[in-house]
Amino acid sequence: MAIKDYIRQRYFPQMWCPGCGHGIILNALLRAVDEMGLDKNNIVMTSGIGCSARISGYVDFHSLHTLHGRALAFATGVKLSKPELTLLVPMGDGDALAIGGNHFIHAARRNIDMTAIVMNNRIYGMTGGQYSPLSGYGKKATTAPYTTIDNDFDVVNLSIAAGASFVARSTAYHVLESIDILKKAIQHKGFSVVEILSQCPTYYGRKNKEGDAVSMMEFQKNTTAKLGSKALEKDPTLIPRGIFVDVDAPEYCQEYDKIVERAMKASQNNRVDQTLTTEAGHTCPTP
Amino acid sequence: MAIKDYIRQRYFPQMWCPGCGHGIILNALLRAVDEMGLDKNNIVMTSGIGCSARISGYVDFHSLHTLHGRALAFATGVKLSKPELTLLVPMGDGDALAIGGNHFIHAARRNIDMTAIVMNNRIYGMTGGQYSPLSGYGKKATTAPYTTIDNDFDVVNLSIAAGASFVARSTAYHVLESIDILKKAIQHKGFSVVEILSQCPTYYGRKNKEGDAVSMMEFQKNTTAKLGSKALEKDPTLIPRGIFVDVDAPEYCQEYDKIVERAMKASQNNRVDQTLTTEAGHTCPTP
Amino acid sequence: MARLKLKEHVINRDWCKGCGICVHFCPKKVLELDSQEKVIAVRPEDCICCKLCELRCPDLAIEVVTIQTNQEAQTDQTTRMSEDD
Amino acid sequence: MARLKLKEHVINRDWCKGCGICVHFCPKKVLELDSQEKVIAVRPEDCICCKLCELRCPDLAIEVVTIQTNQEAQTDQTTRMSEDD
Amino acid sequence: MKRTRLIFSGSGGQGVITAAIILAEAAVIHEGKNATQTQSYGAAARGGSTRSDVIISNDPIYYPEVNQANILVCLTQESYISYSAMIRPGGLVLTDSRFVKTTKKVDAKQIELPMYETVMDKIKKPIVFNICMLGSLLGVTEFIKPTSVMKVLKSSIPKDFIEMNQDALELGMELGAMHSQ
Amino acid sequence: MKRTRLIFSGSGGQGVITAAIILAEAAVIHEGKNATQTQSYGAAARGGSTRSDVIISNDPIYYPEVNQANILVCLTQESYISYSAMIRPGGLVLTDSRFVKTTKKVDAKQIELPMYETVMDKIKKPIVFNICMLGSLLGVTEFIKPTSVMKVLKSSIPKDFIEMNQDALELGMELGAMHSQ
Amino acid sequence: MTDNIKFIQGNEACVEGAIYAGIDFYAGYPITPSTEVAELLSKRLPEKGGKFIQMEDEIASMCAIIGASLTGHKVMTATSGPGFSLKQEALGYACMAEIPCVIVNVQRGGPSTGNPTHVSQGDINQARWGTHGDHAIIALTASNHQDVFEVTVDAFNLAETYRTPVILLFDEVVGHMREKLVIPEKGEIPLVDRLRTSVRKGVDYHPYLPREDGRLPMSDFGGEHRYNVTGLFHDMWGFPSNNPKVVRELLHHLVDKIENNVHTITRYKEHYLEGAQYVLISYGSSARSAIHLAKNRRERGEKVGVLELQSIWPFPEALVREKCSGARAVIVVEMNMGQVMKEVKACVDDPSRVFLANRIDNKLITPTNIKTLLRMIQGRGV
Amino acid sequence: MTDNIKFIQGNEACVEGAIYAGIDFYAGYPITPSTEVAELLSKRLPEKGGKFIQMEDEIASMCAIIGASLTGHKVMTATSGPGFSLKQEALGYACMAEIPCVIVNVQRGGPSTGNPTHVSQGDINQARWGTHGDHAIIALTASNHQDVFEVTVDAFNLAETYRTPVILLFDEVVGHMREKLVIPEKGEIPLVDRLRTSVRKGVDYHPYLPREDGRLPMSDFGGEHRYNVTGLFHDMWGFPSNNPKVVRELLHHLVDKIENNVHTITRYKEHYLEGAQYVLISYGSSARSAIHLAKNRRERGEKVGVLELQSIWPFPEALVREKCSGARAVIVVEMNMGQVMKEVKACVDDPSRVFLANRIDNKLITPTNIKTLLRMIQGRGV
Ligand SMILES: Cc1ncc(C[n+]2csc(CCOP(=O)(O)OP(=O)(O)O)c2C)c(N)n1
Ligand SMILES: Cc1ncc(C[n+]2csc(CCOP(=O)(O)OP(=O)(O)O)c2C)c(N)n1
Ligand code: SF4
Ligand code: SF4
Ligand code: SF4
Ligand code: SF4
Repeated sequence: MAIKDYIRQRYFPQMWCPGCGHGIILNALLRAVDEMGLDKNNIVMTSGIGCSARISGYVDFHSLHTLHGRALAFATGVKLSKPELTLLVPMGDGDALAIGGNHFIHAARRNIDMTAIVMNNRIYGMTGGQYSPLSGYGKKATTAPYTTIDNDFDVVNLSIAAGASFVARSTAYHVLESIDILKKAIQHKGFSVVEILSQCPTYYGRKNKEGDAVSMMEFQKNTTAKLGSKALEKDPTLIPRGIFVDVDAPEYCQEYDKIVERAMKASQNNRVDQTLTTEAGHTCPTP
Repeated sequence: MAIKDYIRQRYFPQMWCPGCGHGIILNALLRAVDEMGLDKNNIVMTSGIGCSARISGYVDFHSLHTLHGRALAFATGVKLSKPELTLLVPMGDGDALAIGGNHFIHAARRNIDMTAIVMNNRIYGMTGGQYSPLSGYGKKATTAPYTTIDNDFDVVNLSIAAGASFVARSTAYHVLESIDILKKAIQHKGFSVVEILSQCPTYYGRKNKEGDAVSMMEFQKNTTAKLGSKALEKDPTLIPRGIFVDVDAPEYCQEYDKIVERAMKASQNNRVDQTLTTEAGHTCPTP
Repeated sequence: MARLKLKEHVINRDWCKGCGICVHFCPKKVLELDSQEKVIAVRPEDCICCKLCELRCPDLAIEVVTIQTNQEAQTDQTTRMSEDD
Repeated sequence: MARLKLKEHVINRDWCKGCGICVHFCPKKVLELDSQEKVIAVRPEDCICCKLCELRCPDLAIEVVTIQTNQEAQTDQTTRMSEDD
Repeated sequence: MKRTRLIFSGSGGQGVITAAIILAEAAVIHEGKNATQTQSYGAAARGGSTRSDVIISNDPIYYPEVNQANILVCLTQESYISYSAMIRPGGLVLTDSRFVKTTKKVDAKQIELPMYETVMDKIKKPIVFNICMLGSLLGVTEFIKPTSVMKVLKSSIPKDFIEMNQDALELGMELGAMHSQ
Repeated sequence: MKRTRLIFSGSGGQGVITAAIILAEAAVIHEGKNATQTQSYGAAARGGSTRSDVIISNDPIYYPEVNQANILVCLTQESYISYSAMIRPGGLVLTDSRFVKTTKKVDAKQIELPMYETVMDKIKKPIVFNICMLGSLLGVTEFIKPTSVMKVLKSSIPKDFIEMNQDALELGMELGAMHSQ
Repeated sequence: MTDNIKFIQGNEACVEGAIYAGIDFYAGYPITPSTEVAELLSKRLPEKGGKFIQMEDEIASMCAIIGASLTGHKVMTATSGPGFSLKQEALGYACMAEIPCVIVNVQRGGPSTGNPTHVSQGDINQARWGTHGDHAIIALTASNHQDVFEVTVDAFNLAETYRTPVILLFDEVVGHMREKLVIPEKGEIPLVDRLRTSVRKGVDYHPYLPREDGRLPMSDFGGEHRYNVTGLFHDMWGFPSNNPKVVRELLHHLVDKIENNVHTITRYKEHYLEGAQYVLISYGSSARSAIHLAKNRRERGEKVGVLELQSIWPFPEALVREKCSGARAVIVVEMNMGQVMKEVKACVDDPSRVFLANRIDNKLITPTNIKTLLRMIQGRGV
Repeated sequence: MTDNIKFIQGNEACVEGAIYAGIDFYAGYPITPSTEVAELLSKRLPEKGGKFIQMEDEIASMCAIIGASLTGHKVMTATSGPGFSLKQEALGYACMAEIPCVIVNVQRGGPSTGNPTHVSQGDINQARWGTHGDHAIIALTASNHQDVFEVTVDAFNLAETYRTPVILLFDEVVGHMREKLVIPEKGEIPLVDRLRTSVRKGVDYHPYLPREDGRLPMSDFGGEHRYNVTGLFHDMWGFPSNNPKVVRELLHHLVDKIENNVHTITRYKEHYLEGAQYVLISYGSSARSAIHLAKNRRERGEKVGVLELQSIWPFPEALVREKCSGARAVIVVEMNMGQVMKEVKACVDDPSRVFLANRIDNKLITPTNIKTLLRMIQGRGV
């Protein structure tokens, strides 16, 4: 299919600022879906609130534009109730890891099969340039006039520690790599995290003197390096790109299917209801 | 001072079930504070909701018994507004890492100077034995009649990935080790996490056939091993104990002091207010 | 390098926001912004059909229409390398 | 091993809940639960003053009162080892 | 049958709440009566007295708590002290002679039975103390058929334990019957 | 002075909102008047027309939006189309001749000035286009003193840019004055 | 003895009602005194192929059931005060996006952590106004287990009928008390199934364009129609809009679909109400005490009756006005500071004759408590 | 030209008020249309040694200010609808534990994500009832920047006086509009400082034992008195209790300390009210339109006046009753479905003469909108 067949054309041109990296991520994601030949009726895209989150309005999948930070919680309900669906969950960095951090680590822990895409522009774009948990130390933002003192999360490390079974990073500049990684992430059975560095020229770029979209993309190119590359070996301050983790691990919905099987068997074998709850020796109030 | 001088005696006997490990953690913590000779007026203990959280009622410090999962958020307000205070933040595993998971990783990320103590009994004690994000796979709980399918977080790995600068683990059985670790954690300037495996004989023990408090403590003894020990080397399925991370890293309140310094200087040098906000090129709605 | 043959650059002027990304990163400097800050292909003959402009356009405003050959896979290969330099 | 001398085991019977932790883990089997499920020191003469009962009591119900010597540090050392076996 | 209001009281591990539920369930499911059962939750249940109220009636029951009991069961001294004032004049107070020392002040028929000792003696499992207590109660005044209680037990506990419970119930009935002679 | 209601309109990057604020601030801080300034936020501001309403008056101002403007400034064709109906009969419409082609349908004094071109010609920085526009406006009808505007600029922008802004303002005033002759 | 008679807790009766109504999906986070709902469903749902998930918190639980509803399932969550507060943002989302779902709040003592194991009815107004912005809501309650069962079935039915979240406002006494429940035969209580669109593949489906009868047919996620769901004001395709007309019409729709159907939604019971000079208005466990007293007074020849409300929101104004019109006095019996009383005052002809018999110490109000006030009103002293 | 005259947004005026009142600590999470409050304070607070922190979400922000208040600081947070919903649980905690703090809600279109950049006044009832359980609350509002400044100072003062959270209910128009603010001289508006206990070291301090005058002196965390703070019902030492008497008395205290002081807390303005036959009741930005219209009508000789409410909760019933007593009709002007109107109806003598002039399309209501309704009421048609 042509790329146009995956979008809701009448909502174009999209609302992102000129040069916003989020559009490139949309572009890459559509290519990945196209190249995989997925059925649009089987895809649900769930997003939160943010510039990034508006992505769900542009794709011609089932789309659920939810609440700030909660995309993965909604997605968990969609997926567990209908595991045959493919869940794509793009999120801004604030959405995913500020207000949404808990849902993020818990979705990873459960290893529920969906693809979380962190559209990381290191800033709150939609509300006008406040710092995010991915801004990093020493950055300027509208709520950090004297520069930030917050450390940033390393999305990759955090995802791995939380239990994600597929973890990767790319950038808007590296669009072919992004497409490739996204395809693998979507294919992966389990919780996949793909962090894609994105540019917000309007706020992050302006505040931090990184210039326009083009120079921010040059920056993405120059400050990152592929995992295992010589460049990375030579200069470990570069941000590594590539697939960090890709392991087979029991997936939540499949595990739940086993529970259903067990429960059905148990209830057939034993028609007696457990109506009696014996009191526990527990002696404390129970807030 | 005697240990009795650190508690509010009139609220004893405490409300925990016979043999509950939380009492041992209270005991260890009081010893640590005593041995360090800390001034009670300088200590604030903030806790959430749970059996574990009731610990704050028993200590003769400033005590703030807050909301389920939010202890670290309250503590952040206490600490940042009065950095000279010592913050102790004991939490149940559900409190710390289910509902409270986001505050946990963000406090770690900021590296704000407080001591988070995860009283990990792998269950929701106070509400009567539901599984927690630390129960682990294949366990029984009142909400897991067919056993759990959720993976557990590794508190140590998660804390490290999130940015904690001191991370350790011990058990209620290993009380001397716990005292020792707690002292180091409290001394540490930055965010310290101490996970202490605790026993809930009433729910976890009963549901999972781990028996009474004594046998659960035997279990703690037999399934864990000191970092770097031969036992661990021989049997890597043992849960490692000890101090995993202890690094110097910029502490949040100290960093904020620098912001204050800079801001004061800036405002003296430049009395002109920034009254004009120029409009941004930003073109999107701002939910 | 690439063996694809260009048919045309289809540009959606309503969608193009003139960010210049395609222009800057085109390896062959095929593209430019016109006076209305919309992209145009000024040197189509130089185009190697790497499609990076199409893939990097945040606004899905540019499509490189080619005449298919059976060597597309290799093209991808090539361009992937060119990303990383 | 330990050089501390025992004065007495002070037991707060109102606080003791009879969980048996101190009894079980006492290296010298000094303690027992009585018919009311409260702890008592039945063999105080065997006590080596390691204080593990005091430290492990969840109810702060037992205190091992000792006559100080200058070798306490070493005691800690010893007991710490005994935790790990 | 008139409305019967019962208070079961004791301490945490004694199983008084379970007993209360079993009795009420027997009345509802096997005798077509109405019943309500409530209990104290949380801190009140701690250490001291656990309490469960049961009302059994042929008519609908609205207010489900018991302020004046026809029957009061106390398995600890503390609960006896707390609740003995709540017995209706002329009502029945059943206590276990090991745990409770009764006083003369109560204007009701007081029956002290060595239920705990008998259970430990004959069955050796404290876990069925509560069932023995139920048996005793029904031995004294059979307002619910013991077979109804047994039916509830059969439908709700693992097979292996049924016999032990049956024994305990009968043991209690004997104790109660003996006394009511 | 009577109440003056202004609508400034244009597209995102042209600085019309900033201009509106500067003018209103000058009135309030340096001329002791009252003023309100509002603007469109969010999606409405996108692509098409940015709009900012300013009311200046000696009396208190309550309702802060402008439904019928005494003065309308349009810096894009789109905004001219959107807002030209909102001008009061007899009011003043100021447009930039590069961006706006006016029509005859508007019952107001329409002034088209080559502000953008002049700025690009003389100062070569599009960033002060909006200040030139303010200058033009005050050149046409000096309801606020240009010096008041300059005071605002001096107190709020970096030193290095003040001269450029002053030039732009004066450039505009000349343009405006020329026209109002 | 039949299998369909049970002696269970109110929380379990709620589960039975949910199962009867066809629940497929539950997401929750434990909290006293609602936890039994989750515990029982964790066992029962997988037995019938449904899904139970314990989420990381109440917010996630609320979000998860909304997601699951969109795939075409009947969904529920249960909580209590603190958790109910946390759910408010997502509850508003369900209102705005018109997602059928059922939220159980077993009320305990509040505010804040309050008194977890004891009873109150303090969340009545929160159910109505807890989320930001104007909206309308349906909230039901019950005083006994048979009714708990039935209103639970109703809740699922109303959620589907009106494409809206429905709140079940129980309380600790009803939730924890055990009594009889007779489970109706299949078919005895009609069930409302998801109304699915009949628009065929390829034809433009409008998820937010109400039909003639006001209902909005849905299309399951994963089906033929791919549409957008958002918490922003939106047009008939579900796409964001801040066009004033779209905004106004959507808000009117959200409110009117419920407020205009108050008659259909209203659920209540009368006890001894005929010719009653004193009308007690109550709901939930406090209604048990009110009925107890009314029965007792009637036996003594006093004309006391009870209007038991089973739907609190939308407030049944017309019903209350009518039933109170002949009364000398109206006494609202509740366990809060007079939340329903205020509504009653607002709709009766003479608010000065409305009294409050309440209890706020987290103990179940007794018939005697009510009697005391009744005697005072009657001028008979205590 | 003086330094103390500013031309700024309402959100900035709020910040100026907070600074004047002595704010030391702010924790927040950005959200339109309140973000400017945070942005400005991130600059201003450290300049005077105060602390600003951007937390991970609104819940954490609310918790953090409570923590900071306990160390003796004046604290504030700001948000809008969705964030206000999220803060509800912790807001209830602040009520229960009696922690002085100020919460700003700059209202936008709701429910749910609604219409972030546009105006509404839909959170009035949520401010009162958003958290679970009975309680009382103080909520203030303002229609112009001088008043925004003053009510902000008031909010801090009331928070300290009553040891309670105080809500500032602004709206998008007031928050974003720019107009003049004259900052009063130091001392011009009296400030209420934290009332600290005079109980000396070693003497038993009761953090929850009200003094004769109803106030509860505090002791800073880090000071001599180590006490307990909890969201459970608690005794005078702050220790958990579910003793019915303790529960009842605490709840009464929490409600009475505010409801009984409604006269002291009430803040309002009159515009052309003398002899008004038509009384417009309004608040926030809609009051600007109401006043505009009243002025305009008075100029034409019509007796139209405005009662502008600046305190919404506790609702000033007596004031409203009094000011409306002589009116032919009362028109509540607001941008919601009639939330304040319902309160007005409940307290005036003749509710049937109360009308609603509202607008719910997230546009500022215009004087013409109000005039249209006024003409209808006057029987003059549109
Ligand atoms: C509960 C809640 N809090 C805050 C907001 C305001 N808000 C909207 S988007 C956003 C952050 C946007 O940043 P990010 O998620 O990084 O996405 P971006 O816009 O940069 O793509 C915030 C704080 C909201 N809508 N809801
Ligand atoms: C917002 C909220 N949700 C749920 C609860 C109910 N609750 C109280 S404690 C608790 C969990 C207790 O488990 P944990 O934190 O592991 O501590 P433990 O009791 O095991 O020590 C829960 C779910 C609550 N009080 N508040
Ligand atoms: S503000 Fe930033 S993130 Fe948002 S659309 Fe513009 S460039 Fe993209
Ligand atoms: S329930 Fe478990 S955690 Fe709670 S006090 Fe008892 S043993 Fe401890
Ligand atoms: S990248 Fe796209 S939007 Fe940008 S200039 Fe090129 S075609 Fe236009
Ligand atoms: S396809 Fe490649 S060479 Fe051709 S215009 Fe695009 S970027 Fe340039």
